[in-house]
Amino acid sequence: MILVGTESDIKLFNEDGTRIDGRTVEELRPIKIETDVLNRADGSAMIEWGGNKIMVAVYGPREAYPKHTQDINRAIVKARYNMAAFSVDERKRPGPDRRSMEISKVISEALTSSIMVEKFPRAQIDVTIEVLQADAGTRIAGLTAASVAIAAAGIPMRDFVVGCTAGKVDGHIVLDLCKEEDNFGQADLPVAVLAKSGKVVLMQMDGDLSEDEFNQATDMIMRATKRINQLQREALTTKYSEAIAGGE
Amino acid sequence: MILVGTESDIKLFNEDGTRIDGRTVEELRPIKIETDVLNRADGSAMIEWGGNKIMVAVYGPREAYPKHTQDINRAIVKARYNMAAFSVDERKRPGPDRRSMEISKVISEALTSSIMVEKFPRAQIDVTIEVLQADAGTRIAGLTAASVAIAAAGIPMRDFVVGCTAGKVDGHIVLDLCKEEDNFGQADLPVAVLAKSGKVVLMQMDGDLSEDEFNQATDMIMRATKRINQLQREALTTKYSEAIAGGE
Amino acid sequence: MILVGTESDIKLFNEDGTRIDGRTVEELRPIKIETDVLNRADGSAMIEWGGNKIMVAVYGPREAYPKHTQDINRAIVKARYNMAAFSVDERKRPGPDRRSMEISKVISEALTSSIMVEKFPRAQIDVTIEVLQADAGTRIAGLTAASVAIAAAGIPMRDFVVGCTAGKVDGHIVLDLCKEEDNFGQADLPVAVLAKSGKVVLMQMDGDLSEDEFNQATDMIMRATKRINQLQREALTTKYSEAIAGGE
Amino acid sequence: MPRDELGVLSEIKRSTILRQIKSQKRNDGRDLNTFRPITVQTGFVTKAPGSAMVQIGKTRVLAGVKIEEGEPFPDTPNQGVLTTNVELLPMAFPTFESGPPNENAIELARVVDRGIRESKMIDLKGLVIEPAKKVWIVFIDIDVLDFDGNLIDACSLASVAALKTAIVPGSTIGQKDFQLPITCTPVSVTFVDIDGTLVPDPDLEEEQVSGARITVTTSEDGKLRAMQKGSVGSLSMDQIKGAISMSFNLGKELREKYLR
Amino acid sequence: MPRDELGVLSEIKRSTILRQIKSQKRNDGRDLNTFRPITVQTGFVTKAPGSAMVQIGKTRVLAGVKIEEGEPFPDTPNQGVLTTNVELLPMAFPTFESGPPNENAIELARVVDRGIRESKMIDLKGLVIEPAKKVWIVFIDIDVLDFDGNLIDACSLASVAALKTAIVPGSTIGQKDFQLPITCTPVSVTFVDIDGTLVPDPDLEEEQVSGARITVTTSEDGKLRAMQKGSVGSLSMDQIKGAISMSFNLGKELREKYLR
Amino acid sequence: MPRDELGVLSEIKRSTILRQIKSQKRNDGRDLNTFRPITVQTGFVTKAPGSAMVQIGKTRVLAGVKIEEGEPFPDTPNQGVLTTNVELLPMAFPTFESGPPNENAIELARVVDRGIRESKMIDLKGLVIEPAKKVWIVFIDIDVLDFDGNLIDACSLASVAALKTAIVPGSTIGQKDFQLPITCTPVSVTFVDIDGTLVPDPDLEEEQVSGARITVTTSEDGKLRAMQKGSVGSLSMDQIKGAISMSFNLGKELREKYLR
Repeated sequence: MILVGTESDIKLFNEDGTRIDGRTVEELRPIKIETDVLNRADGSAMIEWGGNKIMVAVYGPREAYPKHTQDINRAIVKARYNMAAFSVDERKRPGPDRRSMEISKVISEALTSSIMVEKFPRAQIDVTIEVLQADAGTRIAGLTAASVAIAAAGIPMRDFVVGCTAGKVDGHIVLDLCKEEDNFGQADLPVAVLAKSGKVVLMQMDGDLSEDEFNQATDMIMRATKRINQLQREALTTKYSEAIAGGE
Repeated sequence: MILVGTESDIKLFNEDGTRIDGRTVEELRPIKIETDVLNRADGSAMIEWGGNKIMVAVYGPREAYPKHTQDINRAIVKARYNMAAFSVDERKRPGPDRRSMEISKVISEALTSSIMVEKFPRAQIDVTIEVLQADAGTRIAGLTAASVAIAAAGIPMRDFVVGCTAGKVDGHIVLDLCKEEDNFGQADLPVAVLAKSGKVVLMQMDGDLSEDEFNQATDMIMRATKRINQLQREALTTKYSEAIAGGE
Repeated sequence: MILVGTESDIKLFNEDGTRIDGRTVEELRPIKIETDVLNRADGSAMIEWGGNKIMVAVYGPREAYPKHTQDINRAIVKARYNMAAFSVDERKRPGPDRRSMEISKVISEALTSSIMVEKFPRAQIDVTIEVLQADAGTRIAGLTAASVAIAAAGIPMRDFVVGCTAGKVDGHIVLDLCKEEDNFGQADLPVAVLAKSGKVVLMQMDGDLSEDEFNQATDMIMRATKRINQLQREALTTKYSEAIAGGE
Repeated sequence: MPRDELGVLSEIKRSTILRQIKSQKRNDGRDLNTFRPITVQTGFVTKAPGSAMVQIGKTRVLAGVKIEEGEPFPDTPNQGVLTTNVELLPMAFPTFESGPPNENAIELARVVDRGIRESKMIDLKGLVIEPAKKVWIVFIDIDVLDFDGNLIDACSLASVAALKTAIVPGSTIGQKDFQLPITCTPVSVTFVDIDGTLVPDPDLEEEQVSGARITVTTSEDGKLRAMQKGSVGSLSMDQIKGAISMSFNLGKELREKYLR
Repeated sequence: MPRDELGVLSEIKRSTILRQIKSQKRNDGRDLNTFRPITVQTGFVTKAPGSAMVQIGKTRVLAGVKIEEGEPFPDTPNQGVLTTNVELLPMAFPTFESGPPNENAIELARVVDRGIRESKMIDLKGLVIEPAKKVWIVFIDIDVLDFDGNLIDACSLASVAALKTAIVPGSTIGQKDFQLPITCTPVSVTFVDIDGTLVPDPDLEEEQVSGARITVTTSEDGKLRAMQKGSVGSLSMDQIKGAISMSFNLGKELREKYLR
Repeated sequence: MPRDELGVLSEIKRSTILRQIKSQKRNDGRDLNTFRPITVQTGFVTKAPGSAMVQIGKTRVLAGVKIEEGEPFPDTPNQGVLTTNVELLPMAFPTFESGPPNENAIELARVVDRGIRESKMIDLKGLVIEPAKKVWIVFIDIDVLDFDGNLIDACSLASVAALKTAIVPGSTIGQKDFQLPITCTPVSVTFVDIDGTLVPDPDLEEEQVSGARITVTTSEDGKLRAMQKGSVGSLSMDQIKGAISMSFNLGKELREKYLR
């Protein structure tokens, strides 16, 4: 769906307190995680989150190449976030752009923080995140699935990385922005944490938030990540997990 | 000459059974092959075939570079087919495009099939094919000349690679398409074979052919390659060969 | 200032024998050289010459990289001349273009001629010339500053490289072209010499000059380079030198 | 570490494959002239005008079709435009690297493209909005997700399946949406030569022991539409004629099962 | 010789830095929550519509603003365009190489850009010449000349200072020159985590011993405008909240001292 | 294996060349101030509006001229456009590689271009179709086929010969074909310094033992039109003045023999 109009035309919040897609402020979109979806990769996962469909493959640890990129003390984690040409409304030219390069960098850093990289000196771990269909929140959904794929590859991790987005829409703080809220909202706050400690490994914000609003948003995110981490764990034990009703 | 008009306007076949350029269905355009046309190259050849003018240079066998491209069992053959900016009606931007990359690949594979590559482990043989003037059938003309240049470089070969094109024009199967037949015909079938065995090392087809038409076209090609191989051999012994009347 | 009009409209030479910016034919624009302007670089200099502002940094000698670029007999000098995006009237796209690649090459060659490169086999000396504001004569100003930065880095030199431009404007030979003279003049002759011997290490010319005019122009340049070399030397001893009135 | 090769097969594996072929069996136990199991799931990317996820054995690709307004080529002012691109994602194989398409990806895309273009599967003349000015551009983009041989047929099948379900978004320019005009259903069948025997739909291990490759694309009217001989090695004309006639049979089978 | 790393600190230097932090002192002797000495020189590039040379300690950057006519983006026909680019010049550090921006330069440029864009510092609606056809494009280009840590804040400060002095060259299209329409003054403050302590404005040696990084961009109306957590390592939510409140204080100080 | 160097001469060859120069002879036996044998074949590419194959000794290049409609540069609305490009084909020398032009190819193309552009050889004002909108663009493309030194003069001679025969295809836009408007005939002469002696038209071995290089382009009206000092090494002003006066003589000779 494409909304036509200017910011002011668009009502993102209904009078009954529900959102444009009918959810409550702290309701997640449906999430489904499946592991071992690919044959070649050492580990893989597919996540569906709202309309997002994202596939992740992990190769490694294997010798880092080219040699001068090797770190003698630890493995390097190279995530590559990419949007398929057909994943977005207007066809995307293949190949990396500035946005995807930045996202690849922050995802690599977030994953590195969760992996026992010191066990694999001179190695590299490749994580390919392919967005097959995009529907707001792809970086967080991709990162959340990547952590599952890494676990599925048997790579030792300190903890899961799990994320969620919150934002501001028509003055309200809401969880897990949908496409229209992402395009026409007032703030966007994607966050990823280590599941057990709740420590933040990825955070980006743009828009306009007071300190109060920031606290409200991060509280929502922290609660949501607990539920999503549950799905991550189930997907690994049962190869498949699904939460259709995202509310608590 | 540029033909203006739509497909249906253009008559490619005359009522007397001759073609737009006056040839009969199985008549080749004039072909001229000359060897040792360059000073630096280890082997070289120039072919003129109809309005095509193509120069080929061969360097090697020499150590493959970069090192990780080396094959410990055989030489790799790297052909590079390129059209000069001025070789076609509308100026071509310098540098490889998708078409030339595909042609370089199938030519490399065809030549590899003819060279005793197992005699030169870790080596590479570079074949540069520069189209100076293009007039339909450049890939086959370039490949035919390349095989001569490789022989001229003294590189041991199992056999010559020799090729010819056939196609369908106004419903008739004809040999060696000219530019207008290539642009407005119904099918195009470039083929290259090993001269002695007649085994196919390059074949591409596009358009629309029945099995019968395919057989008719390949029969013509097989007959033509015998004549063209004769020119290849003469060019090597006398440094120069020419067939002005291509018919049998 | 942008001059609008055609060549013939623009008067570059006044009736009193002065130039469009008031200078006499053999008068330099103000020049200011400062050394050690940067913290990281092994040597650095900033030159202001008319409206030009150019910063130069030198790193090295250090091991040449990648290895296959090493010369076992001498250091290689890699100068990189670059214009900042904001340095010219119309925003310049970042990255090298054909002009800057040519200038980088002739500057590298000129500097190599002045440095005792034979003392540093397998090494490389990197010289970055960044034009922060451009106002005609940037290659010569950058090269003149680069020679100072190399001295400031303590790299042994045979001699300073020092340069100046002359040109033809409304039929008159003049020294040190300003922007309008450069754009609308009839000839442009940038020259750089070794300070002591006066031997030429960079010379480019375009436009239209008789032999007599060439001799007149090079005589002016040779006289000017003596004065400019004086500024180079002062900048090194006092970290700062300035010549506001460029005439003798 | 060399990154651009697809690995080398053990001598034992190699001789097993050759021995099986001699006794008319394939590497994975199937009969000589059959494809591996195939699944085709159209509409996988619900937001794209057309899409299809295809698995052939363990090879998996996803084709997506986008259809956008644009300018025609100057020499075909009365036709829409078709472009085909394949991405060999690093996800699909340990040595695939990100970056611009290499010669393998380009050959693959061009062979797939030729089968569709030369069969005139899409009636490009039905994609003109304003002659010489505005036409519909059909973008076929294919993600290779999992690689176990025979990418040409997998990509070709996915593209044709995606196109057959594709909708032209006329409503975005104030007209009506309409089905992409389709005139026929080309199917490509790819063979490799293993020790003198041509077999269709090779898996990766078979590709590693094989010589020449040949692809034959046919349409339901009994016409050859495109061919491509690939890889080092040669084929006799008899082998090629055998491949052609087998392509008509297998093409018919695939068309009826997966491209209704 | 690896070229892409920023060097490694000696163990002694490393432990000195950690020891000092424990006793509430920084590497260079300053207090925990202070910036290094700052200078801002606007108008350095007299020929550009706006420019600022900024030094923070030994880090030096030059931002130049160019404003040119161009076309708006199709989805924002009634807005001017803003683009931000950073060049990590080989001049600035021994291992910086020339070439297209790497991921560090891109992240840097995008974080700087977001601070300016999301604060709506520039009233882009005031930059329309002819709706949907012609608008002013504001190019911010930043040369990194000398690198000693905390490039984000240096580039951000230089950009904001350059924009505040920038003139739109209306006279080139037969209108009047006018001041770039500015609505607020965003300031970014970047912290790194050294052994559990978050400190602002790290120098390079501090960056080399540190874990996670966080940048908070605020405006004078007490709003958060942009944030970016970077580098390997994690931060507790309490650390982040601390950083936010410190950012408001330091942002106010910088705004008043250097961005009047 | 280093690929970017042109090889190293043996010490014996080197000292032979130096000894011969001292006795006023060149490497290949010719006199000091003469060119190697030259052949110029115009019209080699019959389909191009202009072309010339040039051999100087064992160096061989082919220049082709294409002339197409296009837009003028905004700052020269009343002039056609000239562009010059040189391809150092891998065919021409063992260490030449394919790829975008390196700094040698770029310097070469720019020096050739300057000689043509600065002599105003082509009356660009005669190439306007519709002022500020449509002009003729003259593309000079040069293929270097065989390399044995002195590419500048070979490429320059081939370009000028090709231009002098070139036809503007006015008939493609409903006008008449016409001869490219030529006002003069620039000739470049390139010298290298071998042990203090400047000699013209060096072959590759001479280039390998030489120091500085200088190119002087002159026109028949006795004017210098372009110069380029190249390579490491220095030249005295007297040497340069000697090169200039020799360039006028040799330029006249080449012009009369090969560019009638």
